[in-house]
Amino acid sequence: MMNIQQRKAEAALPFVRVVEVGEDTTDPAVWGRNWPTQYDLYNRTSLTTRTRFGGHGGSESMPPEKAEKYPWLTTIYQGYAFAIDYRERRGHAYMLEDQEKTLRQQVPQSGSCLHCHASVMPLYRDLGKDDVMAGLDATYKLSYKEVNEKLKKMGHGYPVSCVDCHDPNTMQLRVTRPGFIRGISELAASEEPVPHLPSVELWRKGSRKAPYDPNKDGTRNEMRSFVCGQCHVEYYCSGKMPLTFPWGDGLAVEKVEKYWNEKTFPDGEVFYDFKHKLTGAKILKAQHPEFEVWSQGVHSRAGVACADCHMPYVRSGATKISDHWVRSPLLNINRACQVCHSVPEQELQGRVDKIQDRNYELLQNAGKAVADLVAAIVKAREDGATDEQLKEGLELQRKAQWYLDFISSENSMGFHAPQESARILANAADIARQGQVSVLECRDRK
Amino acid sequence: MMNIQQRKAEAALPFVRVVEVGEDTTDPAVWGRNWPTQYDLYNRTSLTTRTRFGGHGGSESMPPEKAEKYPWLTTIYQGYAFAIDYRERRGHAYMLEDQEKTLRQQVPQSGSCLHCHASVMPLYRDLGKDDVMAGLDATYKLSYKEVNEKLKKMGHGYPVSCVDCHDPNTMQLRVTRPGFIRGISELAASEEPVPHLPSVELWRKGSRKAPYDPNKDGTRNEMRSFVCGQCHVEYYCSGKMPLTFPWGDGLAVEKVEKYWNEKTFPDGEVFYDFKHKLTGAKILKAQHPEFEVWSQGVHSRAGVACADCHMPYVRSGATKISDHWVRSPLLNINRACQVCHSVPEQELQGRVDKIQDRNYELLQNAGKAVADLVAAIVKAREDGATDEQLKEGLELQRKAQWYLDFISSENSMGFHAPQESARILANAADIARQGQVSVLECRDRK
Amino acid sequence: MHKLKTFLSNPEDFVGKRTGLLLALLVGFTSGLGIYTFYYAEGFSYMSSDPKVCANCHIMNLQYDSWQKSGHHHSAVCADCHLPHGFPGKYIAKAENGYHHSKGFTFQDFHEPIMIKKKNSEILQANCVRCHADLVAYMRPEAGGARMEVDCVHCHSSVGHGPRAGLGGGYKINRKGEIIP
Ligand code: HEC
Ligand code: HEC
Ligand code: HEC
Ligand code: HEC
Ligand code: HEC
Ligand code: HEC
Ligand code: HEC
Ligand code: HEC
Ligand code: HEC
Ligand code: HEC
Ligand code: HEC
Ligand code: HEC
Ligand code: HEC
Ligand code: HEC
Ligand SMILES: [Ca+2]
Ligand SMILES: [Ca+2]
Repeated sequence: MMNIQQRKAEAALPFVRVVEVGEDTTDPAVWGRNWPTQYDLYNRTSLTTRTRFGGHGGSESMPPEKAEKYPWLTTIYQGYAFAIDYRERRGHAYMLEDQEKTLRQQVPQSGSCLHCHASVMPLYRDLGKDDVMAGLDATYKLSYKEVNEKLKKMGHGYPVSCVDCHDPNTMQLRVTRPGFIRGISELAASEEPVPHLPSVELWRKGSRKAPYDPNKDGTRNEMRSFVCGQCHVEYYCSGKMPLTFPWGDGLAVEKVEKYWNEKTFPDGEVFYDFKHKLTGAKILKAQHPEFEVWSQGVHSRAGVACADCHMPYVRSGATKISDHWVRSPLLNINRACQVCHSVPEQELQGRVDKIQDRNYELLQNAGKAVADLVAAIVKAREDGATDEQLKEGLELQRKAQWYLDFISSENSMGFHAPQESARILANAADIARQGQVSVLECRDRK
Repeated sequence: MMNIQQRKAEAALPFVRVVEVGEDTTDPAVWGRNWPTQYDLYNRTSLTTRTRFGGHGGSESMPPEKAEKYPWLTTIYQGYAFAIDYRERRGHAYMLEDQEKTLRQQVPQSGSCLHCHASVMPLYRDLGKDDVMAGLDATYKLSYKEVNEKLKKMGHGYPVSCVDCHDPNTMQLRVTRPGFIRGISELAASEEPVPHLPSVELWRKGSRKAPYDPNKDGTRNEMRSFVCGQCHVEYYCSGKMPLTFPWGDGLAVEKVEKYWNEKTFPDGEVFYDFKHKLTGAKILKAQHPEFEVWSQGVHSRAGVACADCHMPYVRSGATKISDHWVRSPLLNINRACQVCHSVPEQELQGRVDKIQDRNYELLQNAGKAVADLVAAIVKAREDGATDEQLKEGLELQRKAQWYLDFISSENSMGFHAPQESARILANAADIARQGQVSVLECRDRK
Repeated sequence: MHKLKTFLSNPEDFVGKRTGLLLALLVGFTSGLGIYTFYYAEGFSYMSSDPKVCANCHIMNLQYDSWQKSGHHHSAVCADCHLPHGFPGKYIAKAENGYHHSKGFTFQDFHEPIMIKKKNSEILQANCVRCHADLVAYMRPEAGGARMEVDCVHCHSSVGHGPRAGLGGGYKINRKGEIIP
């Protein structure tokens, strides 16, 4: 069998380190001198791309408002900054700029927002005196503007950068974000089955003395999804408590809902994101749960990682490297899908189209149902219904809207877990319509 | 230890024809003399099997009433024979017996019922003077009892038999059932895309002079599903018109609905299966659309046939033969699934469990929604609502119940097409709840 | 006989691992049963690299047929992918596998479809890397050492034997619908 020495010799490194990079090297251009191809590809996230539901217009313009295609979004977000401005996403190159420019900033945003929009680790070390957890926790009460300025003054005003996913000494993948590290260790500590994360199942069988640590316990394959799970997840990020990834009961939509329902703010009030301006319901807001939804699909169970599809290998001279042009895999079906699925490109596109068409239909149906519920509550209030009479209707709005938003804010139009996304949207519509019935029956209630 | 020698010998000689079999040889025991292994396996369909949602109790007892698990079935079938007796299915060995014994026979059933429950081709040739289409069409006005007696007198009182799927001369697969032959040629003549049926797409590119003929045009792989599609399909089978497979507009639930909605009885009345006893709605009844639902899933698109999962190859000595013990593939995961999915059995079972759990949840939700709609209509009628006021509610009942029944009567608990089944159930519940709202709003309607 | 069967199927339960292997060799190749199997299944040629040797067992036909149609038909034979490169690993693995195969073939008690076991999939991985070292150099830990954890077959599962789906794999069927073994 091959021994380690032999292997070391074989692994002739295909690159030369011409500059040293370290934990504070957030500028990707510096890393680019050692790894020019990855850097070139990384830079392409600024280019224009287009698919039916994904891609973006590059630097030409801000992406379109989501409400153009989904008018009910304006209704359901009434009373929240997302009703002001909520756009389709763009490539990684724009993450900092888009966050600065969003009109949601008209309502003061929290300093924790930067967790996922900039190369923020040096700042956390600074704020937390080398304890990154403390560093993150120092930001939620600060204003976005203040933290953003400090970051830039320190020279780290970059979108997600090499150092956020790579150990500068070994180039191995690693996660850096405190939110993820806390979230995943809470998930591990729960009893929720996670067949797609074998290292968590393994950790559970051990002594459990040290909390689950993705950087120590995660497999290489899991890391290829964990690095994305640092940001592409549901979260709470505002001024009332520190940034939270709600995974303590599991990743399924009902488990996350349970987590929020059992959470209280430091002042003891039951958790909610905002009070609906038209109905008064206390609403939960879901954000881009790609990691959570992917976790429910058959790809994750088969060990297929985010990077497999969104950063597939490409030939570069005599070697192959990961495509750092993170983007829709549909722009790249041959590399992103065909290594595993040896069927024609057109057929794969056809399968995705079917999945996305069905999801789009259900999404619009569920959106209409929730909007109808809001309208019904508004009308009942006009007709003099009391809070007591509307109690059930308001609870059903919170629930239905949560399910709707979970898939509406997820970014694969159902692809990451087709049946689960359909199930969630089915429940959203069913519950919203039950709400309508409950509101109509108000009149018969005491 | 003669194992290896024995196996080398076996490999050379797959079978010997010791008796002649012909078109009128319906007794499987005769075929069994030539192909004893297939026959032995075929006979096992009488054995007891059990999975979470499939299998059956063998000869011990009639299978349980479906309404035990799905109480809303009794509500939605009010006014139809299915409300009297509707059980879980059993193995092929019981098909004729179960049809004879069902209490639905209290309401006189049509002679066409035998199309899918017995080895009926010699009878059709007899009734139609060698034209099998005419033979089938002669049966719908006759009573079940009459046709059943004639069949038995002719000596063909067997459940589905070898001759129904095999050409007795070549043993090649072939379809015999007029219902299927008509249905599939109407489907071919339509413009509905059928990416899972390449031979149909090919036929469409030809002259189209002769109708699509599965026995001539079908690929060998398609035949491995077509033989099942002779029976595991949605149909009309009663006394008002000949047995019909409703595929002229496509196989998707909406396309079949369109077909029925545009169909009229010979007397000009718009098609329906029964009038709901409690509400008066004119209802469509869906039956076991396994072929149609499979057609919407990714397995069919990948060319995976019914026989791949339900009749996987088993090794018999040195040769491989098809397992004629047609049954749930979950009893047989290694042969039914692992040839394609090289993951542990437990993991495959886990994936199926997830799919079926989700489907079961949505099924029960949709069932409750339709039952609630029925209750709402009944109550509104009690409160004096007019037909005019209830018009929309009744239309929505017909529609919602159709979607519900399509999946409720499908036999894989969502597995054959997980996302599509979820979509259909989502629409069932949404539409039923909209019906409820419409009925409640009656009072405001003129 | 029962005891012997238990022992054969799990010799490590009776003795230490290393002795287990030696014993396995002994039992597999020198007992009357073993010799018979070994001889009849043309066991001596098992020690060569000719793919026909593997296909000598009809059990291996599927893999043999599918390999002949695969992209590697001209670049690699069974042994290149499935046996360790170099002495003495090659022969230890052959003996150990030989034992499993003979036993499986004789008792017909192996899992069907045949699924590769952990040890053999590690050998396989090492062989992919051996031939494609330059191409995959970037994928390997800079520090060297540990086994690559992303298996090549995670993406390239079809390289040796083509895609899995189909009519039960590479079996041929004649116009009469009969399966040709
Ligand atoms: C099996 C392949 C696959 C895997 C694994 C996968 N995705 Fe995707 N993803 C897709 C496809 C296909 C789309 C739809 C793209 C489109 O509509 O253009 C998509 C869409 C997205 C989008 C929106 C893209 C756009 O252009 O707007 C994001 C963001 C995303 N995925 C993130 C993730 C993350 C994070 C993970 C892991 C937790 C992941 N994906 C895992 C295939 C995959
Ligand atoms: C846990 C990670 C995370 C946090 C915390 C986070 N974001 Fe994002 N943000 C993302 C991801 C991932 C996307 C891209 C996916 C999408 O748009 O749905 C995104 C997209 C955006 C966009 C572009 C699309 C849009 O919504 O118009 C804006 C603007 C934005 N975020 C602003 C903010 C603000 C303001 C905050 C703080 C309240 C914040 N983000 C907090 C991860 C995060
Ligand atoms: C969002 C996360 C992320 C960022 C940011 C990122 N990478 Fe990577 N990188 C990955 C992933 C995932 C892999 C594949 C790792 C694996 O499994 O081998 C990878 C692999 C690499 C490799 C190993 C060879 C290869 O291409 O597979 C190099 C070198 C590399 N990245 C350099 C860079 C450089 C330089 C930057 C900044 C310009 C960068 N990375 C930014 C996620 C990232
Ligand atoms: C530090 C946070 C962060 C990390 C880590 C991260 N993303 Fe993103 N991602 C974002 C944000 C924020 C956006 C939206 C940017 C915008 O709209 O301006 C985004 C956008 C995207 C898009 C949409 C691109 C497009 O063309 O429309 C895809 C796809 C995507 N990310 C996938 C991934 C994958 C895969 C990984 C891991 C390999 C990953 N992301 C890691 C924050 C992150
Ligand atoms: C996560 C998926 C993935 C894994 C794991 C993977 N590959 Fe690949 N491989 C690819 C993709 C995608 C391509 C196509 C690249 C292209 O065409 O630009 C490829 C191409 C190749 C090629 C052909 C290059 C050519 O076109 O000539 C070889 C050889 C190869 N890989 C070997 C390996 C070996 C050996 C391993 C294990 C060490 C491995 N791969 C692991 C995805 C993968
Ligand atoms: C690393 C391997 C891999 C990659 C890359 C991959 N898949 Fe898959 N895909 C699988 C596996 C494994 C399954 C599960 C079924 C199975 O075991 O064959 C699957 C299932 C599917 C399914 C059916 C399940 C479902 O969720 O609907 C579709 C459709 C699909 N893949 C499309 C794609 C597309 C499109 C891409 C590229 C964007 C892609 N896959 C990339 C391995 C992969
Ligand atoms: C990819 C595998 C696969 C294919 C292809 C497939 N099925 Fe199934 N089928 C299943 C599974 C899994 C179940 C669920 C069995 C259970 O719950 O025990 C099932 C259930 C059934 C059942 C109910 C079985 C029982 O035990 O009650 C019937 C009837 C059926 N399928 C018929 C068909 C027909 C007809 C076709 C082709 C049109 C088909 N199937 C194609 C896998 C498949
Ligand atoms: C001539 C009609 C006919 C044909 C052809 C037919 N079936 Fe059936 N099948 C039935 C009937 C009727 C039943 C229910 C019998 C009962 O409940 O007594 C049934 C039951 C089944 C069941 C349930 C068995 C159980 O264990 O519960 C499965 C699975 C099944 N069929 C699959 C298939 C497959 C796969 C094919 C094609 C290879 C096929 N059938 C061909 C009529 C047919
Ligand atoms: C187009 C084919 C077809 C026709 C026509 C047909 N059946 Fe069936 N029947 C099946 C299949 C397939 C099953 C098994 C699947 C199931 O039970 O859902 C079945 C199951 C049954 C069963 C057992 C389960 C139950 O429903 O209690 C009975 C009884 C039955 N049929 C009676 C009848 C009667 C009476 C008629 C005539 C009105 C009829 N069948 C017409 C195909 C058919
Ligand atoms: C419901 C349909 C159906 C019935 C009834 C049926 N078969 Fe088959 N049979 C098949 C299918 C499907 C195959 C696979 C053919 C292929 O792959 O081309 C098959 C294959 C065969 C073969 C070829 C070798 C093999 O096993 O794959 C023989 C011989 C055979 N059947 C004999 C019989 C005998 C004898 C009977 C009656 C006891 C019978 N069959 C009843 C569907 C059926
Ligand atoms: C003849 C090959 C074949 C057989 C047999 C087969 N599958 Fe599949 N399966 C596939 C293919 C092909 C896909 C589509 C994804 C892909 O291209 O890899 C798939 C997809 C899946 C998926 C994801 C798609 C979905 O619809 O959810 C599951 C789960 C699955 N198979 C389970 C099973 C189970 C369980 C069985 C046995 C009852 C089975 N398969 C039998 C080839 C097969
Ligand atoms: C004596 C008959 C016979 C011969 C000769 C034979 N095999 Fe096998 N092989 C088997 C049997 C039986 C199995 C299944 C054993 C099991 O799963 O335990 C098997 C399993 C395998 C496996 C997967 C199982 C594992 O343990 O990982 C591989 C790989 C394999 N054989 C390769 C080969 C190669 C390469 C050759 C030629 C050098 C070969 N075989 C020669 C009978 C044979
Ligand atoms: C180019 C490399 C390569 C060659 C050459 C090759 N194989 Fe394989 N073999 C593979 C791969 C890859 C697998 C699948 C491993 C997995 O799924 O983890 C495999 C799996 C197997 C298995 C186990 C079955 C399974 O699906 O897990 C057997 C048995 C086998 N091969 C025998 C052979 C025989 C016999 C030959 C020569 C005729 C051969 N192989 C040639 C790469 C190869
Ligand atoms: C004995 C040396 C050898 C071994 C072992 C080997 N390969 Fe190759 N491989 C080659 C050669 C030579 C080529 C180029 C063949 C050609 O261009 O036709 C090749 C081509 C490839 C290709 C591109 C063509 C294709 O078939 O898709 C891939 C991918 C690949 N190998 C992956 C693998 C993987 C994965 C393994 C291990 C399971 C492996 N190889 C084992 C020598 C080998
Ligand atoms: Ca949230
Ligand atoms: Ca019907």
